[in-house]
Amino acid sequence: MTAFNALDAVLLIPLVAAAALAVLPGYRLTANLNVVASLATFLTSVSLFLFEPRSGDYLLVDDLNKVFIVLTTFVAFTTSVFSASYIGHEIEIGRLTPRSVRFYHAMYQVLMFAMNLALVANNIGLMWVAIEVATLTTVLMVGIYRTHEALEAAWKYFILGSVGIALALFGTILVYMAARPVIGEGLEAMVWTVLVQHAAKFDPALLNVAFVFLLLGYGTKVGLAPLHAWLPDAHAEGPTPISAVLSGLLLNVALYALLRFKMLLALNPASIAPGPLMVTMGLISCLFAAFMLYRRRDIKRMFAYSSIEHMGIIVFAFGMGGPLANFAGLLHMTMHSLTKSAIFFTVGHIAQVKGTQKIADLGGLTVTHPVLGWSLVFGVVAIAGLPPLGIFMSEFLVISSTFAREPVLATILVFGILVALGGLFLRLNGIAFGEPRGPSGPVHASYVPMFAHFGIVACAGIYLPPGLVAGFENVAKLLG
Amino acid sequence: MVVYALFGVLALVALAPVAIALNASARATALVYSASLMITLIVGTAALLALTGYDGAGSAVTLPLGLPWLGAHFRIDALSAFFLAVINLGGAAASLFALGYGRHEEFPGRVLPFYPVYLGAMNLVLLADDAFSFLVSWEFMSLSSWALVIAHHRVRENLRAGYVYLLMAGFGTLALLLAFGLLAGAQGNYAFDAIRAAHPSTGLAALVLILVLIGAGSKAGLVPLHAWLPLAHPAAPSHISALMSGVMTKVAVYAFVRITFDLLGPPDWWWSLVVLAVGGISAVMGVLYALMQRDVKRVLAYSTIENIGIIFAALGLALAFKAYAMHFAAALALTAALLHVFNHALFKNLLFCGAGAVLSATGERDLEKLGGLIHRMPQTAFVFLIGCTAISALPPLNGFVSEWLIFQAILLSPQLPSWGLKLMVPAVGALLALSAALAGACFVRAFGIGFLGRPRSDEARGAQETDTHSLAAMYALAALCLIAGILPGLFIDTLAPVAQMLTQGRMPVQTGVEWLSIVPIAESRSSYNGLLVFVFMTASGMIAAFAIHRLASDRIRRSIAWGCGYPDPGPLTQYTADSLAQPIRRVFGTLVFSAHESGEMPPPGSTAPARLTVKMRDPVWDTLYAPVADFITYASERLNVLQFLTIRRYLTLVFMALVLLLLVLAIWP
Amino acid sequence: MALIHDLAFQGAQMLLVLLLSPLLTGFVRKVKARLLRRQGPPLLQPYRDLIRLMRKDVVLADNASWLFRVIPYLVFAATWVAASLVPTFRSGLLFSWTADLIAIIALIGSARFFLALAGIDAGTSFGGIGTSREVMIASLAEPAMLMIVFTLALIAGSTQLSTMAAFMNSPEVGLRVSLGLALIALIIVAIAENARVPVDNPATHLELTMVHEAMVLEYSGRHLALIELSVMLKLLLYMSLIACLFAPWGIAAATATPAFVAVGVGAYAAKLAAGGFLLAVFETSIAKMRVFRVPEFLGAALMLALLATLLRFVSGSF
Amino acid sequence: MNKLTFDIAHMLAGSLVLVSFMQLYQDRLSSLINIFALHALVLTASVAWQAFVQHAPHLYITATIAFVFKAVVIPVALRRIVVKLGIHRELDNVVGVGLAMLAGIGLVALSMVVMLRVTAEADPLAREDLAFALSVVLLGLLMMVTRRNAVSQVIGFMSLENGLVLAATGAKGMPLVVEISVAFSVLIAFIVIGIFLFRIRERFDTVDIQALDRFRGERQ
Repeated sequence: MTAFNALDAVLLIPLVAAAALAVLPGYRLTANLNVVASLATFLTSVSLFLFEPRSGDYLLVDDLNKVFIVLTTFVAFTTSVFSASYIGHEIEIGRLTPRSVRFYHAMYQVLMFAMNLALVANNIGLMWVAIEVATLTTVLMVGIYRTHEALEAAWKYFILGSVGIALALFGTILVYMAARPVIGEGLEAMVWTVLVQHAAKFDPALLNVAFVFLLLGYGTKVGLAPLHAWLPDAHAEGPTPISAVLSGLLLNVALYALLRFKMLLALNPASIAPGPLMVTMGLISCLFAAFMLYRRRDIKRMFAYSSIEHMGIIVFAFGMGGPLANFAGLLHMTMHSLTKSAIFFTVGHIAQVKGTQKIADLGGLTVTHPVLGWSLVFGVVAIAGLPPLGIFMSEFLVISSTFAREPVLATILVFGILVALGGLFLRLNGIAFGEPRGPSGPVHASYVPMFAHFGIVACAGIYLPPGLVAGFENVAKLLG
Repeated sequence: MVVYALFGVLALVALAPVAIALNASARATALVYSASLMITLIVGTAALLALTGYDGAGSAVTLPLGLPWLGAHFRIDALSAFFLAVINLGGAAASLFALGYGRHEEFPGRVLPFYPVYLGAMNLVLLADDAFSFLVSWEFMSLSSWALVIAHHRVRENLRAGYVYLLMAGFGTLALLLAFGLLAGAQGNYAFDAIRAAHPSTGLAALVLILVLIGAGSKAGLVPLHAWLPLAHPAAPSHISALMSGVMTKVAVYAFVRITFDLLGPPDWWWSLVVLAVGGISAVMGVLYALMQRDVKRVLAYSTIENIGIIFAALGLALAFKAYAMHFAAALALTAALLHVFNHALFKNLLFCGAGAVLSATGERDLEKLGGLIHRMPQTAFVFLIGCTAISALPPLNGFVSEWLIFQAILLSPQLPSWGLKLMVPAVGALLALSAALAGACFVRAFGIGFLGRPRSDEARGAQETDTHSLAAMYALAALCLIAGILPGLFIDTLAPVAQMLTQGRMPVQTGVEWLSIVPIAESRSSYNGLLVFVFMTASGMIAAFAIHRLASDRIRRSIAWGCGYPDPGPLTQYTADSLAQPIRRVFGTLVFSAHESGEMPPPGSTAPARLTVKMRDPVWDTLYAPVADFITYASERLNVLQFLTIRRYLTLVFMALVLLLLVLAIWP
Repeated sequence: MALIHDLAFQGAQMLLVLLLSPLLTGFVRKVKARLLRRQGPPLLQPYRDLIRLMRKDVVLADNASWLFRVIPYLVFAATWVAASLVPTFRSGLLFSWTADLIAIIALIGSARFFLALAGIDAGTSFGGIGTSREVMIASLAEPAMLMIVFTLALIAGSTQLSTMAAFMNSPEVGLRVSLGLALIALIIVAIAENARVPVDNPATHLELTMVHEAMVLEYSGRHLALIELSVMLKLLLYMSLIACLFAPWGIAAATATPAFVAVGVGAYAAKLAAGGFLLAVFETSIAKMRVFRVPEFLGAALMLALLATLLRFVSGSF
Repeated sequence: MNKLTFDIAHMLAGSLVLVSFMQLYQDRLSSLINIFALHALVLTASVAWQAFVQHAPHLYITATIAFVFKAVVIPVALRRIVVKLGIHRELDNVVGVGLAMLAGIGLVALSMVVMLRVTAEADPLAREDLAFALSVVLLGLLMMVTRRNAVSQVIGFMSLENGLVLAATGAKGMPLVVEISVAFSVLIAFIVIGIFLFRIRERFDTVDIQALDRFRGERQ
């Protein structure tokens, strides 16, 4: 397999699989096919590291997006494994029909395709299109249960997402306008690699306006407060695998887009520094989500807010910039993806076993289901940023590297993290400990994806492989 | 050396999966605790050897773990060797105790996996030689102890205790994190060597000091950051409480000493002012709180706060002396503090083990339901009494020695030139004196109500002496209390390398002094000989007993107690824990706790019982914690509205954000 | 030779305090009785009482534990050791470095700690009342005492009693504000520690008003004798302490000739007599306080002592 | 740059803003739909003019789409919905018309200020166009925010999107314009279908978004 093919394959495999899944019958077959396709995509994406692929006008592979692609395809693969057993149970209890499952699987692969496309796109227009496709796909998947709540969540997601799409497009057009006088008309003026070369000569005022629109447009997808409104409901009401994908991947993809544009702005000294804007939004998100954790009644919605909080931290880190903070941001993003998706796997199992995702109806999980209960404890410990797990390392770097520069901002962030810790553990106490509540039937699902994620997160807390570190450091330098 | 210690930690951590695999059977209990015992003993002994043979360099190792470009640095120097010895001694004692006590554990599956990990994490904190490894181990220590605190999670109070504990632990860790962030600078020089080499500016160092005081102080239980401690320490199984109170607080002291004395460079004089004040207040507040408690384990937990206060006051003195380059006096104060660290580890472990023995014998922690245990559990009572005597700073036991040294250090402080210290030190001296006296009262109460008198409940009436393992652990600790009390010179000399390392001064060599006295400064100035006091007291007591029994009478008759003419009243008419503390509550409690008593007297002729209600408020909780909790509740309630907006209103938010950002652009220069 | 000499003096001191203390108590009682125009018991009555008590059977409460039987010896031992380390007629005691003033205070504290436990052991409410009041009094008296020690130690530059006495005897001392404050505080503390009027009344047997006597209510026979003896020793100890610190005149130096030693003994006797007399006069001229007035009384001592210490810290000339 | 071409483009873009304002003060759904059709017509003209000026034939496709889809199909469909649901006479302003107009003026001023900071290097036609496009976008958003009824919100969204198309066509030589306009048409079709027969009507009695609020998560 040559390198260029690998790049194509990352896009083609999901597309072909989506087509196949749309027509094949039987949920077992389709679920397995889904897993196989995801695995194949993942393996292909790993091969991107082995062969240096050639970048064209439309597709691009560099250090930055390699990290994202591998992460995305890996989580997509583990989620597909989880999804296979999860969906099976959903059919058994009649929440989903075979038809909607077929639709679900096809959409799953379309989503993979869209996200991969967004990541490898070397064209800001193409990237925009890909992210929008990903958004629309998830809208459909969120509404798949067709309950009142699910439809409402999907509708809200759809409307807010559409506005976000529009804003992002306007920003994209403005970037083109800024680039055109320098680069000239046509496709060239939308190609990343070209844009980056000439960014210093762009009209700064235009770039500023563009960035505002892009920040709000893609920020809606990232889930930054106050643009976050779709996120908690979409997470809570959709199927759990989709919650995992949303939190673990889609937010990252939108963030990736934001980072690309941030790099562009950073290269133009006359434009406003994107840092302060991102830092502000990051802090607002982190604080806001931290407070929102306290009064949650739905376990999935709670973790959705936790995603907002972490996205806030990540955006804060990237906004602060500098090699340490950028490294921390990348690490945090990776760890958050792995941890949060694993938490959603756990929560999915819990919700299936207990037949509810209301926190009030859950209790004493470590007694009735020790594996699930302790996994949840582990997940919350990890997501709350306690050592020796991965997120601690990134939070350590974010806070310690920014406190010397911006003590007030770092203090606010610390406050947010602490409030969030309080909120998460307040609810965890009720769910995992105390008097057991609810049924205590056996779990019919695969623990493998959950354990795999938690294993990686645990290892990363104390040991990062040098290759990964070198990659992250490169990217951190790129991000300036 | 450090490698062996790391292997010890690894072995401890590796016990956790073993415990899980053995599925908490009786065999697992025996295995985990005996293995922990062995490992802690070995590591502790090794650390002791490293301390006595300390050559000024220590041993270090860097592992390719942790932060990738930094690696995990581990190092043993005099300071960490001393604390390693203390911690592993405490760990060994707790493990030995748990060999017996752990058999009564209702949920071994929730204790066994975490126990060795907790021990390992504490060791790791002491070994860490860079900020990241330090914080990882530090927070990991909190986390594993949190799991132990909520081992009995079905009791609501325990869950709440664990929650408050975890929050405060997170708070402390973040404070330390910020401190290290400042020390390491934006470049992220996290290795302790690099931090030591970079001298922070005065203002920065001051901020670091405050942060460290918050971070380490919250773990140590300094007032007003102590709120979690009396909740969490008693909630855990007793051998864990012993570790948390006796040992983990020492890890916090270590953190403080490591950063302020070692990493932060030369101190400013006013730092000591802060530390002294916090220490003195903690000492008095801690013991006053302790006097008001009924739960014996909470009494012990609050008493930990008192002792930590004493330690910090001594550390504050050492800082003051160090700031004025009075190396000798600094060494004296630091040695006093470290000796108290060691002593407190001994007797607090002992007392918590005793409380655990009582708990497993009676199922009660409430003093008001105990009583008369000295008859049913004479050996436990004996060792508990030794612990009480030691913690009350009474000669010839060890608690007195360290307090005596602290007082000697205070007496050196008029030479300090600064006016602030001239006023602060005597005030702190008075607070320490007050706390010492109140501690005596507190432990008269704890021992007297718990072990003496007549049983106040059926459980206390039916108590049985505890098992041999537990007794062995407690006897060992009691013996150490005595040895440290009568041969303090030995321990002071052992501490000399630590003092030398941190203050560039040391106390005179004690082992050569005649009759094994200790002479901190000069013989004409002050000296103390615990051995002779012990010998004299024993001898005169024996002589008196012998003489009286031989020459006068040795007959005994038993009779009912003199009830001033009333017929034998029930055991409930005895003085209770509350009533025993009533005079002190009247004297201090009205001021500190706004204690308020109201009596309800039935009319004459009525047979209804009279009722006395005591209302007390916790000033620290009311002024510091409750407002924060209220604010978070309030804020989350207010913000929660944002979950229930209509789509249009969410769009309005987006719209506003857009307009706002455009406005920013419009007015951007 | 010198060692034997010193050892002999140390032994003499130990015996002296033991033998003299009942006499002091007897003297105080006698003076008090005379002041009240009573005949009063003979001076040697305390000795007789002690011997009689020792010969009697011990009547133990049913619930008394082994600790209850050990405590009299512990209390006695601690008090005796403490008393024998305070210079009386000759400074430079052989074992004076065993325990400095702080340690002596702590030894007395040990005695009180155990006595307070004894009060609870029998399981009656009267013992409890005594214990609870005693610990309250101690919680104020002890810090006050420590502050006094601080003041004196800062003046003398030592906590070693021999050195302190020697310093106080030297012309360097002079009249100092802090010394005066410390003396007043020390007297208050001594009154409280020895359970004298107005804090406590050693002669009362009305349960609700007593403190010390309530704690030892259950003791009888030889146990009671030891306790009584300890009380007498403690009174002597405090008198000696005040004498040695504030009236160190006539105390023979370690190298003194026998003649000076004789002078020292004489001076010591005179000082004790004066002290006993003053105590008796004070006690007869004042009424006992309510229990909850005691903290204020002792608080005053604490404040005075703290003030004295502060003054010393601030300037060496106070 | 021909003066006349500039003026005509300017005039067309300006009239799009004007029509946006007209939309703002419509308080009945049926008239709002009519005005929107006008909005789409002006856009069509503008796009066609750009196609002519820039010699970019593919922009004619965009113009056709704008005309067929937005000026004819969607208004007709919306009218049918409105009639079917019997809400064509309903008033649904959240804030008063005056206030909305004032806000609209403010927004236009804001977009002018923001865009005029663009340095002179940018070609003036594009610059003016951009300022107008931004105004249209902001006014569309304002409309979405100040209307309660789903139909008027859709119209707000569509006028927002018209602003985007105006900007995209104004950007000389921008690739993918046609694709984007197609994509957006699909998006809007989704929304309309959603309202018309898909789930909203199936599940909810009215298209008023407030009715949806009953099913917000977490409220028991």
